[in-house]
Amino acid sequence: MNKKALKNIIEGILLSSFEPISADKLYKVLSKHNQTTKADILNAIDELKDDYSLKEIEIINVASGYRIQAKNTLTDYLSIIFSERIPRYSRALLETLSIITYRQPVTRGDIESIRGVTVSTSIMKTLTDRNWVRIIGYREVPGKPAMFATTPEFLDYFGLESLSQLPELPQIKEPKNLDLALDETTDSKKTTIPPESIN
Amino acid sequence: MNKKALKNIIEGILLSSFEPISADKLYKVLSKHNQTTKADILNAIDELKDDYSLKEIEIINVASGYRIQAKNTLTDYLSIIFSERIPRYSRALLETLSIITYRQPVTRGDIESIRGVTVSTSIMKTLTDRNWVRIIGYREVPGKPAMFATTPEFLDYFGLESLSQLPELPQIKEPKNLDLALDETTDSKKTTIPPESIN
Amino acid sequence: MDNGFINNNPTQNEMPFAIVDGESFTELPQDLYIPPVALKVFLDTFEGPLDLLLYLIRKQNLNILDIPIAEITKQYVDYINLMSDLVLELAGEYLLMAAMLAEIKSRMLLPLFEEIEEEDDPRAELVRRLLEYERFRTVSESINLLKRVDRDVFVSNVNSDNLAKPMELPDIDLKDLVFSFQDVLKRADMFSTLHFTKEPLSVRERMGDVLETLKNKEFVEFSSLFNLEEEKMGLVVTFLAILELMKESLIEIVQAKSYGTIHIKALLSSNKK
Repeated sequence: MNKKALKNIIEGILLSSFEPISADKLYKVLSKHNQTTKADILNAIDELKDDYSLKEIEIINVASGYRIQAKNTLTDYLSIIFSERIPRYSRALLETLSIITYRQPVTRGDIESIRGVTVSTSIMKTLTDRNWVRIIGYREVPGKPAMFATTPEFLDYFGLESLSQLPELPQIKEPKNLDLALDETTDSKKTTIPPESIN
Repeated sequence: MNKKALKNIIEGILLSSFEPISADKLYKVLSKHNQTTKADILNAIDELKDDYSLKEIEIINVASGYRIQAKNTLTDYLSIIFSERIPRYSRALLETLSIITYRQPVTRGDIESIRGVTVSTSIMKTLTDRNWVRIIGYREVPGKPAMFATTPEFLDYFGLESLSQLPELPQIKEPKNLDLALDETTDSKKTTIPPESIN
Repeated sequence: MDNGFINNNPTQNEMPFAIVDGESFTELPQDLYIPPVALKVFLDTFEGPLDLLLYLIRKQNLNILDIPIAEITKQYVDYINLMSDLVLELAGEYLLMAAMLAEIKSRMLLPLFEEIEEEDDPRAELVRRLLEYERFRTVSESINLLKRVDRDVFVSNVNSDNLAKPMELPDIDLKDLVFSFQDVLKRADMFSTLHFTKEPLSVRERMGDVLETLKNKEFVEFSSLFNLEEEKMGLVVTFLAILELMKESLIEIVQAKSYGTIHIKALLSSNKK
């Protein structure tokens, strides 16, 4: 098998694999269909390394084999791309936040009795860490549970001036109507819909 | 930004991204840090395509953008190396997916009436989890059933740019012809079906 | 593609439906006898009554537009009976189809008066459904043969874990937030018809109470945890709280002998140093 062809095949294999691949494995796979030696393979990898010196990718040697990785110079670009597919928040988190938003101030117990399930501590931590939710006092009942409410940052995040600009709920049965209601909130701020649930 | 540098960066980005990237997105990401135009980007992609003509990788265009993949000639090697990640899908799933594809938007009820059996929840979950299918609205009938449609990711998965590239749905005989055929059957029934067989 | 089944490997010959005692069954035997073990697998092979009917029709090279309904009904029903005899769980759809076939058969037995000839052939609806289903079944086979990622196509997968990418936080859409609350309200409505939301006593709260009672005590009698002055609902809440504590391994329930007194012990206090 000619050198160039071997190099191209090895490149194709390494580029397709997220995990490192060892020279032994490459040899095992390649020798099935081609006349080649381990030395040929190592040579090809060295040549590839040279080829990549001017590129934005590099071949590195880790314990379990070779892998091709992005060079540091790509960090800025890739971080933009990767940030766009960050994991989304769970349904439980959204529901918890929505209850706090529409029924504030609420205690954890309130949220639990509305959702019918326990509110996980990590959800409350995420919400307070993001500064969307804060403790605004303690209810005067046994146990003095903390009461949660949304923050001004939360309103900023959604570009709202006040909670009264949130869509009124009973109106919204259809996604269509929701779009309409949201348009009203964001476009024409004069149409303030006082949600009866917020007071 | 010089041509060669731009080409190398685009190559690095396309190689490192798990999802296809559109020219618009590349422009958005690149123009943040560099002086470049969309035409430059398209040029660079064309040049990369040329560079790859002798290699074992290629740039292809799918629904959500460009991606770099191994050429068919490597499939033998790669399917050995990655044998554990080859997905298998049941007939039920493929039939359901086909109905959604060619009849979108459809409700579960539509799918069930064509297949003659209940659509299992696990199939719908697999299809939505894989992001091949999504709810695009609710039909205005009692029960407001969700309507499903395919996503660009579905096309990406099959390496297609648009739905029109899918195999054509086999033509059914025109209802007129069907009537005709049935009429013929009725006419010749005495001869084709011996009376004793109907009992 | 003569029998319409998709094989995972397109180059492979017809896959056996079942292998019993080393013998593989690739088609329905003429006398319809299949060992029970194989029959179960056989049933799983079909995607429903339309699929089974199409199989029976295609297998005998019958014209779908001219189904000898009596013959097909007989075969279908024989098959269904066989499966019921073996007490295999039959999906309702199969029985519904048997009923539909019987109805078509009976309508075709009616003498052919002029008026009736004007009517649609009783088989028309069945034929229409079979043809429609077959279109999708066929196209799904074509889709299965398309080159797809990780089976036929391998996408570049260059690692960039080495790069220090800033951790970005997920975004929320206001729409999602509103929808979430609607879901919550919808669920709450469902509960309220069952009179759950009216209940002021929370299981969680009661769990705390129970733990409080158990604190610094070795064993507490199960029955003493209930306040008999409470309404029935209160007793249920206490009971649920005990079960929940048990589930979370916060307490231990001990009964020395059958019908003997049940004792409860907090697991936390015993671990305290």
